[in-house]
Amino acid sequence: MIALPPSFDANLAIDIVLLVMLLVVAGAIVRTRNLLAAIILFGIYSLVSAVWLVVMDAPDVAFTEAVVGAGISTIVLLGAILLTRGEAEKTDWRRLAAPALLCVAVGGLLVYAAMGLPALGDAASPANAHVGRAYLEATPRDIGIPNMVTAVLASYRGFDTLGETAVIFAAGIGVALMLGFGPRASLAPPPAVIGDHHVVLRVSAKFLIPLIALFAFYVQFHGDLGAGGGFQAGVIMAAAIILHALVFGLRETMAAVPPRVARGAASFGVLLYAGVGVACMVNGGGFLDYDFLFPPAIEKQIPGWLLGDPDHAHHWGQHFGIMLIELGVLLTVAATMVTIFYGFAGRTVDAARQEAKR
Amino acid sequence: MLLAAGTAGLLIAMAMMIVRAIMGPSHYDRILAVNSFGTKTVLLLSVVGFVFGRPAFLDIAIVYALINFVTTIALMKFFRYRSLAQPLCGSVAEEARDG
Amino acid sequence: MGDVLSWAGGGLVIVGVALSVLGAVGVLRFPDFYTRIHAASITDTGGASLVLLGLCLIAGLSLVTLKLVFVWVFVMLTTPVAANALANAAFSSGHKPRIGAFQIVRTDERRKTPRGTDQP
Amino acid sequence: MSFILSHFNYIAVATLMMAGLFIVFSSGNLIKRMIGLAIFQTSTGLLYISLAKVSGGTAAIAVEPASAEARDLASRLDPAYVAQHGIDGVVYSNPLPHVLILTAIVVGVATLAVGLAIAVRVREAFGSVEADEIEVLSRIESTQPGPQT
Repeated sequence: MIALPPSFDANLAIDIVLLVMLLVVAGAIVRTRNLLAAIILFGIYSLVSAVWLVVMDAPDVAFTEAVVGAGISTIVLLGAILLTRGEAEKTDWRRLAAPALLCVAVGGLLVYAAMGLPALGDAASPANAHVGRAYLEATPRDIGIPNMVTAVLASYRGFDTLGETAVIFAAGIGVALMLGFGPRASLAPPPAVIGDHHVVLRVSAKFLIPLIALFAFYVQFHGDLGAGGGFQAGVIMAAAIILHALVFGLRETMAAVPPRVARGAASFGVLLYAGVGVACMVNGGGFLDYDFLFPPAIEKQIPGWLLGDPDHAHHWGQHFGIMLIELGVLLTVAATMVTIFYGFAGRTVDAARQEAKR
Repeated sequence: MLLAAGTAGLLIAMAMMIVRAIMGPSHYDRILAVNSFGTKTVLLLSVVGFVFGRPAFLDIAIVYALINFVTTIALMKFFRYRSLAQPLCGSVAEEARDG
Repeated sequence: MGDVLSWAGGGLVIVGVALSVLGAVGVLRFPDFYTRIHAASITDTGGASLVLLGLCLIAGLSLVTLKLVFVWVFVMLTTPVAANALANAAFSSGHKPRIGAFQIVRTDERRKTPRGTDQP
Repeated sequence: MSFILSHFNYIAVATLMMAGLFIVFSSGNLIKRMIGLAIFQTSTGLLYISLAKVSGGTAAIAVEPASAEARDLASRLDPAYVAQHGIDGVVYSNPLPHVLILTAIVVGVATLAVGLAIAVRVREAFGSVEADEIEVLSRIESTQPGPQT
């Protein structure tokens, strides 16, 4: 009979099972030389880690990991494979010895160091008892929204998030500069339709794409109250557009969402975010200090019942500021992901045509 | 108690899907495994929400169902047509030309 | 009353999960892709319906029930369509069934295509 | 045994991290290396989220105090524990690491895309994404006084 720790419960049991699954999948990724198999396994890896995140009480992160890991990164990796090739070279085992030894050594050091960390779920550990608790206690008082992750993300650490948004924007620009802003030549019309192959898929995609887009808006505006927010909603919106491109072709999608519009939306999102910060400064607060988003004269005019609670009327600026910057994040993330997809998928068309010319 | 047993069963089914995804043998088997794994994940998330007393997180299950579909279609299209850009209806014409 | 409902819901969840596990066994044991996709997609939709119905009974009438209904609608919309598209793509790309009328595929011909590639 | 179970997360994270590092070191294929980097990055996230977990806690989305849900959550725990670590009768996990990792994941996929775009351009320039072949090809190119490209 093994001795279980006092905190052992269903939570820890599921945690361990999922981590073992992650280890098995990671081992399989290390072993396989077939890159396509590696990509599929990486998708499973993301799904497992997203479930693990839910078990670890991080639904917001799980949301992001589910959409980004299993959705967008799989598609981006596929786009890259399409432009390179599907098999990795076999490496001589003698050349694997040194990296393996190094990894075992570093891993041993990490495990040794980790033994000094507090046990899993320790409520009294410094991080949880002081910093985390301070945020948990202050959020209802300062910000007044139930989702504390959104509160910390958008308000307390709003400056940090602005930086992250700018990084995403810069990455999108980088990909677009390297792979082109969508296809550089005009896309040839699709081949004539002889038989319709995927009728079921096309009909249900027509039905699903608006639903996915609608769900993205739900995630966006529900982000204050439950799991969700601008990052997640942006990626879901991008997934809807990518599904359209997958089923109806890049040409149709580029007619609906031109690359120019995507670029404009990405820039406008960052500008909106920074603009909210500047507006707060103009009204006498610090950068991104949403309590100063409205001049006091306007603030007084807003009736308390708008928020359902007259005492919390001073949170109006916080609510509105968070909503605006989340909108900026949504625009930037969605447009950047779409730009990246256009870059990879449009390159395919381009490369195929170049090869045909030769 | 019943829900805990259900969670365990779903975890077992997911483990079997991982085995199929690793074994292959063809890429279509792998895509099938990912798709089925995703559906089981949706169920697991729904059940786990009730086990841990916060069923409000079903939004994540919804998003899984949707993203799983997008990924499956992307993988299918990649393996079948070697392209992410062309429309699906054009494929037959191409086959007729090639063959 | 509520107790009876939650027990009935738990029972439905168990039956649904049992279906899913059976489907997973099928995916693991069946001989080729088409039989596997058959096992996976049928048990996925059936199992999901039972599990979600059971959870609805446990949740009672609330916003959670509505979300469960949405999960069910999306699963019912996506899983069969994905399975259909997948089988369609596999068949049209020349992936032959191992059993049934297509037994005529010669073994040496099959061996020629390398493991893990399905391109004609 | 008890110690291993309560620190299992950290051991698993270290192993995953090393799996990612091993892929980056051992594989010459640029795409495989990017997958390795992605695994490495995810494992960092797992460590942060592990540290943020509080036993018996729930997600950091406020439950209405004294609602049925809050009472149900509190009834699963020892009252003394809830009194010490809870806020309004509910124990929450730490939201701060969640914020850091949430943004890191989205930034991660954006940088993954940049890395893959570089790999694609490398392939177009050298016709290969294997580090060894690229090295050979670039050496040949630099020794031959070929026409200006």
